[in-house]
This record gives sequence, structure tokens and C-alpha cells, in this order.
Amino acid sequence: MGLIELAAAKALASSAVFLFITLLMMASAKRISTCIVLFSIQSAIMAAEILAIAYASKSIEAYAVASLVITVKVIAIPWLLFRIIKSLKASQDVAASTTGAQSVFIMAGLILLSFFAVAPYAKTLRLDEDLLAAAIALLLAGAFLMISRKKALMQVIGLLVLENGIFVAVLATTYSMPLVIEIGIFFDLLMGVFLMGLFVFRIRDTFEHLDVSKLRRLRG
Amino acid sequence: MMQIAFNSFLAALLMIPAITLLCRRDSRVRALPSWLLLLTLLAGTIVAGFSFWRGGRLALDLSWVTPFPFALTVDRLSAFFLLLICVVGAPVVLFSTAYVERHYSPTKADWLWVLLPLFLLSMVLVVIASTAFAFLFGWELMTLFSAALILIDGDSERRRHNIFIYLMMMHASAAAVIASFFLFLPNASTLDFTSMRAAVAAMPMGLRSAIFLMSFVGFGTKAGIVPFHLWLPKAHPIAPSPVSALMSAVMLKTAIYGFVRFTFDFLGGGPAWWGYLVLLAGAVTGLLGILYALTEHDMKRLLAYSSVENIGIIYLGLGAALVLMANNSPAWATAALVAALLHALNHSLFKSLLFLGAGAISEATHTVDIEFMGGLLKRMKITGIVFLIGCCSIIGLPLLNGFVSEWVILRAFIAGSELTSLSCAILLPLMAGVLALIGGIAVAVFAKLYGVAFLGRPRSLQAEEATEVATAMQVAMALLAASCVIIGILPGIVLNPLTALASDLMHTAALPEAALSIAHTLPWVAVCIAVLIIVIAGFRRITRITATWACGLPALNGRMQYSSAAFSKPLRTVFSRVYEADRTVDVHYAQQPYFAKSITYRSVRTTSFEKSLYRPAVDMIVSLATRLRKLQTGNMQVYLLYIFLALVALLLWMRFA
Amino acid sequence: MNLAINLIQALLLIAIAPLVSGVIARMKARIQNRHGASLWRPYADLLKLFRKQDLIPNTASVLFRFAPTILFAATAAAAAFVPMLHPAALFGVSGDIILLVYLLAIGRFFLMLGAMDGGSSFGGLGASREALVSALAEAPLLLALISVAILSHTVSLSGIVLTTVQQGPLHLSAVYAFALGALVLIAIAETGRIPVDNPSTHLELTMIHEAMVLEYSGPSLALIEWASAIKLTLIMAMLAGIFAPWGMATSASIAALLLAPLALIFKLTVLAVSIAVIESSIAKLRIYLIPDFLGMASALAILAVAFTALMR
Amino acid sequence: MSLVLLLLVPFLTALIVLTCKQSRRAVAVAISAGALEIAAIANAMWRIRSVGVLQFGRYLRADGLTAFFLLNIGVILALVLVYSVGYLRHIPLGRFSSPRWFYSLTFLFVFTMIAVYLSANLGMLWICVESTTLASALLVGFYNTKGAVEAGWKYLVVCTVGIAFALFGTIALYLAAVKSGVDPASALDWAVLMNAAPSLTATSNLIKLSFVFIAVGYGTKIGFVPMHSWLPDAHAEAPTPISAMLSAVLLNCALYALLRFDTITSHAIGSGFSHSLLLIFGCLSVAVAALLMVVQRDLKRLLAYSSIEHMGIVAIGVGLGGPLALFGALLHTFNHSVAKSLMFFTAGYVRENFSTLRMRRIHGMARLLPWTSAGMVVGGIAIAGLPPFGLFISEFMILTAAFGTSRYFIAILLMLAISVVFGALLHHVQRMLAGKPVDLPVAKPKLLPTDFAVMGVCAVFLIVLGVHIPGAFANILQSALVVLK
Repeated sequence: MGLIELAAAKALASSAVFLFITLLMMASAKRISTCIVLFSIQSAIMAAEILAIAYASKSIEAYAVASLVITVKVIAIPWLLFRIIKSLKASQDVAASTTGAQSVFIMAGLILLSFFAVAPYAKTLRLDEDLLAAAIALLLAGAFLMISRKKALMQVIGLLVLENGIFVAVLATTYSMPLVIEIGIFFDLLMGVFLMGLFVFRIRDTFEHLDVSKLRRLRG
Repeated sequence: MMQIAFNSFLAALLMIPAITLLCRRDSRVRALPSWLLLLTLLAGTIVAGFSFWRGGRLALDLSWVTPFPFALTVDRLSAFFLLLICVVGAPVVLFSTAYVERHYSPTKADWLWVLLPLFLLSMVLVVIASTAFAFLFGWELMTLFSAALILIDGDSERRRHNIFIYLMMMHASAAAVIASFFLFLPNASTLDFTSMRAAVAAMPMGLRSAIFLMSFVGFGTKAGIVPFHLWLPKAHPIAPSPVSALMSAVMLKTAIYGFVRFTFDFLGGGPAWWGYLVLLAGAVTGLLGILYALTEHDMKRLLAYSSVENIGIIYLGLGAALVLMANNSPAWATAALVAALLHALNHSLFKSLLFLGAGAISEATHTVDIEFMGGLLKRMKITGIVFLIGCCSIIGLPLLNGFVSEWVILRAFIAGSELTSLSCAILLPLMAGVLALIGGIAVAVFAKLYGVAFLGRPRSLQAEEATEVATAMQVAMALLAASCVIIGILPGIVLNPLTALASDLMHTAALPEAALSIAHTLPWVAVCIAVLIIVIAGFRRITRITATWACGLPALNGRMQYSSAAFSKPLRTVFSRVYEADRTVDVHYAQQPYFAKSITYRSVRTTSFEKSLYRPAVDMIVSLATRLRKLQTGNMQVYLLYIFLALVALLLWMRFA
Repeated sequence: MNLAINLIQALLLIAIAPLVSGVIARMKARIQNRHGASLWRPYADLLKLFRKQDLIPNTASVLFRFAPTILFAATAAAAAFVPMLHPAALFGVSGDIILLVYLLAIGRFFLMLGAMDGGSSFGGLGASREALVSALAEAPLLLALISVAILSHTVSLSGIVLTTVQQGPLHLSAVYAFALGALVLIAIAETGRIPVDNPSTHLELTMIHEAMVLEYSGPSLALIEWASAIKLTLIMAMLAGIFAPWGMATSASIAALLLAPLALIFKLTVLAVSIAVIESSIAKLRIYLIPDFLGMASALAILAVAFTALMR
Repeated sequence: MSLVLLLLVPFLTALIVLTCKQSRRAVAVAISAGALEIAAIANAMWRIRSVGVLQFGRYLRADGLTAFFLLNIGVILALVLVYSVGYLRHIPLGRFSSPRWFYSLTFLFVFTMIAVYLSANLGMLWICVESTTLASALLVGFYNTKGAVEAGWKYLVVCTVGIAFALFGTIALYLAAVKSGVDPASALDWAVLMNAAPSLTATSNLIKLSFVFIAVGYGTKIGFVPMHSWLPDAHAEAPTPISAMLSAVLLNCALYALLRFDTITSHAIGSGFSHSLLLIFGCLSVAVAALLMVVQRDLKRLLAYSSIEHMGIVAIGVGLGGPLALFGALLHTFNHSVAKSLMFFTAGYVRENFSTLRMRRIHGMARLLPWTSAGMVVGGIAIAGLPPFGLFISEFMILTAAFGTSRYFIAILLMLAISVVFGALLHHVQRMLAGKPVDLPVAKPKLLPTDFAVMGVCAVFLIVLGVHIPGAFANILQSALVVLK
């Protein structure tokens, strides 16, 4: 067993932990830009995993997917978000509705919950347990961020985290889905973020603020 | 032959609206649709009569058109109610021909002539349907069309409120009816009447009772039994008079039809408590109905309440039938059923007569408030006389149709004393007392109505200037009055076919001969009284017209007569518990405290049911809704939270279920 | 033969009605230590009235004229139901209590209308009070009759009488007591005697019947008076027939036929006396106490019906 | 090939129409393209009828179910296009809000929805559903008013989140399939999964998990309570033709996706689980929506909630299972989309004339806009589920099924809810129709012949389906049922 295999195996084994760390940091982050950076790190970790898998299972598709992840999630989307931030010239605060400490604790709780949740399946499916857990954790974390952060951009980031979660789930299957589908999903994602960016601008223009919790004209 | 007539009858009812819309432009043929409708109804009368007296069956199956089986069958029961519809419908249409053109602008008239046939058609559908789908189809349309007809008279705030209540309660009743049909489902493969009939045998008693209760509530609401009567006095009076006539006289009867269909035809009777329930409902409805009528001085609302009362009487008959059946005295049960059905027919005859009369009066005096009438008999002879006949029939005076049905019901009650079960033997005869009490109060009510509206001095200018209405109207009313008299003197003509009908509904051989003995007596009594009257009237009398004695004071005026409120006061005090009226007396003084400039007395009676039953229900729904509304906060993050929670909840459910 | 007897007794009732009221009046007078008018006075009155001319109020309509006729006709027809000399009656078997009660209602209804047609306030006053009484009296009357009908398993008056005759006084069930009580009270109310109404007063505060007939005069008034006399007699005869029918001619033998009228006269006299006694010993009730009076009657009637079932 | 055509036409139209500067040309192009598309749909349906299943490559597939929903979208598309001819007169010109943008986005929207119907692969199905959101979000925010932007934003985010869950569900299903030995390459193909379904029982837990996520995900898009929150906003703020599209086609679109998954799940682990889930959502939606309709103040929000209610009814129909209930449910989707479009069209006229949708500011419609009122009455009676209109039939079927399987609780709840809905509609509509006319803020624009045509066609559809289900239509429904069997 060569060194690289070892590295790959290590990467796979420990990547979940890295993901959790990014999540906790996101929970405690105060500035949007921090979250964006964390997001791209998160994506990078995923890319690393995929590369590892690709190397392990020698599948070209996996390499393609990895490159996609790097281009779209690690580079394109963060860049797009930074552009938006710059041109918005709005304050960088994430406007959390929970204090940092609370957020971190909740996040930790969600991570534990996810382990509890996947337990039954991991057994039956002979899956890498902590990856699946990480997937769920990312899902929950994304939802949590969207619910607890009032800034429109944070919603976007939360959504991205959430989708990362789904993506990790795909990884957990250790089989890659048909390439077309993957590409389609990525494309959709990109479009989605782009659109949301568009709406962020519109919101800024029509409401002079970006606090989505203040968008409450339509109710009942 | 009859089959063809039957089909063309239905087709015609369907076509006439189209014809109306075609004819509206041309003034020469504007009247065509109404006369066509009249002819159609006469044809219908013949068809129904054939099937009612001869017992012939007619059938029409349209299932090939519709997604669900849609079959129409005329057996004796359906024929009876079809006859009822046509017999009442024809005079009403005749009346309308004159009424409409005086009251409505051409457009409104067109609306009426479009809607009226459809309304009739929907009622016909209900009574001749032989599948659940057809029945419900007609049932729902009946409500919609009647509401549309009510709207012709205008859409003021109050009217709309009443219509709203009407439609809501009808929708609820329809739901109950639908339920009572569908409860047959697992046992009856398809919802056509024959298979439903067949399925009952296999059903457990609980299910049957559920069906019975559902149909009791559903049809009861349509029929207007207390406490589901709320809509009736609100909806009937505000319709155009011919329509009120149809609603009160015919539409209510479709509910009776449905109830009879279910309880007697499908379920074939049940345990005694069904009967007790129906009896109770009948008694309460009858009493409260007539007591509420006593306080009214809006003529049409009074008549509406008296419809409630008569429905109560019909339910008394039905209840008696159920109880007697349950205590295996089938012959008398049949008699009671006959009585109930006969009263349904009678009520539709005299009630339509009275509502048409009310229409004629409101046309002559431009009011329906009897306090502003008076002395109309001198000014509108024919109307006055036929209206009198209507009043006499509705309070069940002998030699008129109302008496016959009440007589048979009373006989059935008395026959109840023969039953072995003690409770029945006590209860049924006492019910006769209830019926008598209802009758007694009815006498007071209609003495008041007729006395105040038609007799004495005119109580207002418009009453003084009232003139007789158009001939068509008079003829229409006269026809109804005549039928009242004929049935009253020769009840045999309807009693015998009804007996046949009832006995093959109940699968009983023959009626106790005593049950119909009245049919033999009445003609003789009629002859005897007629002779006496002729003899006495034969005497030569010298008469002189003088002024009414005014205790030596200068001439009296209309305001000095007993008003309708004054007339009913003694009885109202006796039953003051029922009314819980909230009265207001405000006096404006010229000089405190002696010289009152004006005294106004207002007594508003909102039925306690409205306060204690319906208001709370509505309020509950609305408050629940407003509370739910708060959940839609407008904050997107909360929305996300909902999704999130839904997901978590489902995951847990999945885990532990 | 039967038919003949029936016709006779129907006509007899109509004929003697005024006499009965005359007797009552005489009795009252005697009790009040007055000499009183002759027994035949009512006939004289009727005759006089029939000769007079009929004054019609200018507001009145055709109904005002015909109400008395119909009233009389209906009451007379009702008279044909009541067995007096012989259990069987005209409309024999099927001439039943229900029809009887409702026939009386006809007259009452038209009298009310006639009163309201007069166009004065008295008519309405009388009519509304009459409405009160009749509305509350109808139920107990019917119930009381039904209770005896139940005992004799028939609704025809003759049938009821016949069974009582055959039972004999000692075997009567207790139901009769209740029924009798109820019927007596109702009879008083129906015929407008004290304490419910006072036929010999014209006081606005109290009068019922008199207020209704205030506008009538001449033949019309005669018919009304006669009709109410018939009603009174009819109800007395009915009481006698139901509760003490003994002495009626059950067979068509000469002896029986001779005995029957004597028995009838005896019974009617007894009843007349008792009415007279009541009328002169009790004070009239306030209008608003009449419902209680009739309530008592209803209670008795209900008990009567209930006991028919309980005591079988 | 015909499938490609189906997709190509709207896609190209979306591009071409952008080039037409003046609106008349844009309208012309749009109408003709619409005609073309409808022809294509007809052709495709005909082919499906003859062949049974159309397959193009690995990713495009059309069977009976597709055919039925294609019919639905075709009819509504036609109605909406004709309606917009009259409607476009009133589009306030803005940066993006011009007829050509409107048409371009609309056709993009149509393109994505048709893609949903045609996708053979569940992954692609997901992609298309998500892209419907993206395409329509801009349309919802079309007017760029505060309300529009807010609604658009909420719509976009909420739906994307929901759909994300659906993706997770899809993957879980994929995982399950692969785990139980389906070839990974084709483990998302519907046909393959259908064949393999019986052998998936081994991983029943995972399948349940997947269906929960699917139900929540696509349920968000269908508008099941409690995921419905985006729906009233979007429906109320979108341009009227789009509101019609959203509630008449988009909801069905998501429903279609759910149906596909439901079928697989039922085949794999028995219908018990998925159907009870659907029943829960159905009952919730019906009850809540019915109550909320009572207290609405905005006409289009009212209609939106009624859409939720009807989707609930459909869900109940599907959840009850059995041929009759399913037939009823599918029929109900069609009836509902026609009736609801009619209602939205009338709502459009109301806004044009009263320039508000606050129902308490609207009086005397019956006198001011007799024809619009007539349309509203017809539509109202129809969506209240009364004869002689189609929804009565479909609700009758669903109720029949409910009682037939003696699920009394659901049946009674359904009937109660329908009564409440009736009350709410009656209460609101009568207040708008009657009363004395308000003086209109804008000069009353008269209805074009096209408007009459649209309303007339809707009414005719409803009445015909109310008394008689044409044979051809019945066949289409039957073949759709066959797919779901």
C-alpha cells in the first residue's frame, strides 16, 4: 500500500472531522466574507475527498466531478459572492439572531443529532458512517444558518452549505452518479446562486436594506 | 306512450330556458316560454297522475352520458311527489305570467323565465332520480337555482346575509345527505337505489342508525325542522312570491321525499328510538313554528314559519309510522305514513295558495306588513275568498284538505294506545294532544292574519286604494283553492292510491278500515252543512248599512282596531318563555313625565338557536382561522423553520411508526 | 228506524237548546233570590230577533253576513253527532269525536273573523281573547275525549256511549274521573260560562263572547245566540252521554223509547242546576288566569290518557 | 424525435422573442409559437397513444402519464397565451418588464415544465423541477414592485431549499437501488427502477427515508401545508397569466414528480407508507387552506389558498389509492387547472378595472363588469365543487373512494373543509359582486373578443366535464392510470 493510497485513506477518514470544524467556525463567524471563505474551504475539502475516491476507484468521471467542484464551488461561487459583496457596499455583519456561543452549541448539537440519525442506516448499508453523518450535519447546518442569519447573502451561503451536504451524501454512496446529472446539478446550483444574487440587488434597490427578516409585507 | 310524454316533459323543461333567451328580443313571442312551461307542467301532471293512480313505472337511463350512473325512475312514491310538483307548479306559473310582467324589467323577467324551469327541473330530478349521483346532482342544483331566483328581487345587504345563511345551511345539509348516501358504499357496490335497498340486509344496526341520523339531519335541514330551521324564515320571505310558493310548497317536500325514501324504502324502518327522535323533532318543530308565526306581522315570514309548523306535523306522522312499525303494528304504521304524505300534498296546495295570495296582496298594497292592510276583502273579493279557503285549510277545518290528513294522523296516534309497549301507549295518544295544541294556536294565528289583513277597516292609504289583481292570478289561486276543497270533501281520490303506495312501501297488506272511515263520513257532513247553509241563507233578511258603534264617539278609524301585535298579545304572554324577546320602549316627552309626544315600541326576537347554536360555531371557525393566519408571519426564516420542523417530525414519525 | 231516531234526536237537540239556557237562567235567578224570567223566554228572544232587521256596519264585508250562518250550520251539524235518546247517532259509526271537535272549531273561527270584520276595537278584543281560550282548550278537550275513546276502543261517540252503557256504573275505570274533571272544565270554557266568561255582562275588562257579537243584530244575532245555546246543550248532552248514559234506549222497544226522554230531561236538569250553582257561587277569573284554569284541565286530560295505558 | 421538438420550440421561442423590439411582433411570434407547440404536443400525444411509450436517448421518455399532463399544459398554455393578448396592454414598461421579456421568460418556464414531464431520469427530473423555480422566480418578480421582489425572493429561496431536500431523497433512492444491485449507471432511470422495484424491499428503511425527503421536497413545490408558505405570495404578486400558469400547471408539474416517486415507492415497499404520508399532507392542506380562505383579504391570495386546498384534495385522492380515487385525483388536477385559470383571469380583469385586489374595496362588480362577474360566478361555483361543473365529478369520485374504503374520518374532514371553502368563497364573492358600484379609478377597458373566448372556453370545459367525460379524454386518463398501476 503506497503512500498516496495511505494519504487518500487518511483524507477520507478525517475529512468528515474537517467538515465539522468548518461548520463550527461558520456558526461562530461574524462577517459574511468569513463565511464565504469557510464555504470555499469546505468545498475544497470535498474536492479532496472526491480526488481520493477517484484515485481509489480509478474512475474518470470522478476526476471530472472533482474538477467541477473545484471550478464551481471552490472558485466560481465564492468569487461571485465576493463580487456581490463588493458592489453592494453593504455592512458585512451576518446579523445573527443567536449569539455566537449559542450558534456553536446548536451546531454541535446538530452534528451529534446527525450521527444519531444515520446510525441505523450505516449498519445496514455498510457505509462509511461519519461521511453520511457529515452529509446530514451539513444539511441541518445549512438549514440552521438560513433560519438564524438575517442577511440575504447568508441565506445563499446557508443554501450552498445545505447543497454541499447533499453532495457529500452523493460521495457517501462512493459511486458517482451519471456525469450528465452531476453537471446538471452544478449548473442549476450556479444559476440559482446567480439568480439569488440578482434578487439580492433588487432587494437592495427596492428596500434599501438586505435584512430579509424585515421583508414582511406579504403575510396572512 | 306515457314514456314518450315523460321524456318530452323532461326535455321541455331543459329546453325552455334556451327558448326564453331566443324569444326575449321579439315582443310578439315573449310570452311563449311561460305558456310552454305551463303546458309542460300539465303534461307532467298527466304523466305523474298516470303513474300515481295506475301505478305504472316509467324509466329513463342516461348513464351513457354521465361519468356516474344517472338513471331516472318513476315509481309510485316518485310519481306522488312529481304530481305534487306539477300540480303546484302549474298554477304558480300561471300566476307568474301576470305577476312577472307587472313587477320586473324585461331582463329580470327573462332571468326568472330562464331560472324557473331549471329550478323545477332540478326538483323533478330529485324526486325521480334512482341513482345517488342523479339525486345529488339535482339536490345541489335545486339550492343554487332557488338562491339565484331569490336574488332577482335585489341584493341589499340584509338579503345577501339571508341568502348566505340559506346557502351555507343547504351546503351543510347536502354534505349530510351525501354522507348518508355514501355510507351505503362498502355494502352496495353501486349507488343505485335497487342495490342500496338490497344492501341494507347485510348492514349492521350501527351503520343503519348512522345512515338514519345522517339523513335525518340532512333532509331535516332542508325541510326546516327545529333547530335547523334557521334559514327557512330568512330565505322564503325574500323571494319573489311565486318562488316563495314553490320553495315552501314544493322544495321542502323534496326533503320529505328524501327522508321517506331513506327511512322507509331503503332502511325499511328501524328501532323504536328512531321514531321517538322523529316524533320529538316533529312536536318541537310544530309548536315552535306556530308560536313564532304567532308573533310575525310580515305576511310572508308568518307563512314561512307556518311552513315550519306543517313540516312538524308531517314529521309527527312519519314518527308515528316509525314507532308503530317498530312495535309491529304495520297496518297503522302504513296509515300514519299515508297521513304524512297526504299532509305533504295538502300543505303544498294551501301553502302555495297562501303565498300566491301574499303576492297578490303585496302587488295590490305594495306591502307585506299586515299592520298596513285591513279591509281587503271588500276591495279584492276573489283573492280574499280564496285566501280564506287557504286559511281554513291550513288550520284543518273539516271539509277542507288540511283536516283529512290531521284526522288520519290523530287516528294513528290513538291507535298507538293499542300497542303493548307502555311508553308508546302513553306517548302516542299524548302526541294527539300536541297536535291539537298546534292546531289551536294555528287557529289563532290565521284568525289574526286574515282578520287583520282582510277584514275591518283599511289600516293604511295603500290598503284603502287596493284593487283586485289580474285575472290570471285569480284563476291560479282559485284552482289551488278548488283542489283544497275537493280533497277536503272527497279525500278518497288521493287516499286510496296513497294507501296502495304506502302499503307496498311497507310491504303490508291492507289498512284497518277504521283508518280511512273519514272518507265515507265527510261527503255526508258536507251535504248536511250545505243544506243547512242554503236553508238559512234562504231566509229573507232586511239589512241596513250603518256606522259601526263607536261608544257614541265620532267616527272610528283604522288605527283604532286591534293590531296584529295586540291580537296575539294574550297568547304571547302565555308562551313568553319561548320568545325571550328583547323589547325597547322609547318615549319622547313634550313635557316630562306627563305628555308623551311619541311612544315607539320595538320588540325584536332573535331565535335563541341563532344566539346559542350558530353564532358560536361561526365565531369558533373564524377565530381559529385568524389564529392560523398568524402563522403566516411573512418572515421567510420562519417559513424555512416550518419546512425544517415538518421534515424532522416526519423523520421521527418514520423512526417510531 | 235508526235513521229516524237519529234525525229526531239531532233536531230535538237543536230545538231544546234555547230551553236549556232558559232553565239555567231561571235556576240562577232562583239561587240569587230573584223570580227570574220564564223558561221559554229564549224562544221569544230568538223570534223577536229574527223579525228585526239586520244592521251591517259600513266597514263590514260579505264575511260579516255569512259568519253566523256558517257558525250555526257547523254547530247544528255537530249536534247530529251526539246521542241523546239512543246510542246510535246520525253519521252513526263514523261520526267521531275528532270531527266533532273540529266542527266546533269551524264556528269559533268564523265567529272570530266576523267579530274582527266589525271594524271596532271590541271585535278584535273579543276575538283575541277567544283565540286564547280556544287555542288552549282544544288540546285538553281532544285528549279527554281520546282517553274515553281508548277505553272503548273506538273513536265514534256512539261507540263510546254504547260501551259505557254496557259496562254499568260500577265497572267504570278511574280514567273516567279524570276525563270527567277535564271535560267539565273545558265545557265551562268552551261555552263561555263563569268563571271563564260571563254571558250576561258587557264589561270591556271581562267580556269575551259578548265582545265578539257586539256588532251583530237581528237574525244574525239570533243565529249566533241559538248556535251557542246548541253548543251548550250539545256539550251537556255529550257529558251525560259519556259519563251517565244509562236510561238511553238501547233497544227499539216502546218502553225504552218512552224512558229515554225522561232520563234525558233528568240529566240535563241536573247539569243545568249544577252550572247555575257554579255560576252563582264562583267569581269570574281574570283573563290572564284563564290559562291556569285550562292548564288544570290539560293536566287532568293528560292524566286520563296516561292512566288508560297504566291501568290496563 | 417529436419529444425533442416539444422542447425545442419553446426554447427557441424564448430566444427569438427577445429580438422583437415592438410588442406587436412579440405577441405575433408568441402566439404562433404557442400554436406550434400545441401542435407538437398533440402530435406527441397521438404518437404516445399509438406507440405507448416514446423514448429518445437515455434521458427523454414519455408515457401515458406524460401524455395526460402534456394535455393539461397544452390547454392552459393556449388559454394563457390568448389571455395575455388582452393582458399585455397593461404591463407597466420597466427595465425588464416588457412584453418580449415576459414572453421570453414565459416560454422558458414552459420549456422547463415540459422538460419535467419528458425526463426519463429522476436526477434529470430534479434538475428540471429546480429550473422551473429559477425560470418562474423572475416572472414572479416581474413587476419589480416591493411585493413582487419580496415574493420572488421568498419563492426562490423556500422552493430551492425544499427542492434540495428532494435531491437528497433522490440520492437516497439511488443509493437504495444501487445497494440492492441495480446497475449504478441506470439506477436513476424511472423505467429501470420500476422494473427493479420489487427487489428493493431489502433497503426498505432507506426507501422510506428517501420518500420522506421527496415528499417534503416536492411537497414544498406542490404547496402542501406546512411547506406552502411561498405559494400565496408568489401567486398573488405574479402577473395574472403567470399566476394562472403557476397554480394550473406548475403545481401539477411538481405533483407529477411526486407521483412518479410514489409509484416506485409503492411498488417497492407497498403503498401503505407513501400513501399515509400523502393522506397526512392532504388532510393538513385541505383543512388549513380552507380555514385560511375565510380570512383572506386579497382576491388572488384567496385563489392561491384555494389552490392549496385542491392540491390537498388531489393528494388525498392519490393517498386513498385504488383506480377510482386515482382517476378522480388526475381528473381533479385537470378540472382544477381549468377552473383556477378562469378565476385568475377574472381576477386579472378585476385588477385592471378596480386597480386593486383588496376585496373590501371592490363592490358592485355585477353591474360594472357583468361578463367578468359571470365568469367569476361560474368559476367560483366550480371550485366550490358544485354541479354542473367538473370538480363536482372528481370530488364525487374521491369521496366515493374514501367512503368505499370506509375511511370515514378523512371523508368527513374533506366534506367539512369543502363546506368551509364554499362559505368562504360565497362570503367574499357575494361582497364583491353585489352592493352599489364604486366609481372606478381608471376608465373601464372593454373586454376583447379574445377575453370572451378564453372565459367561454373555460366555462365550456368545466360544464362538459361536469356532465360527461368524453371517450378520448377518458382513454388518456386510463392510460395514465396504467402507468401508475
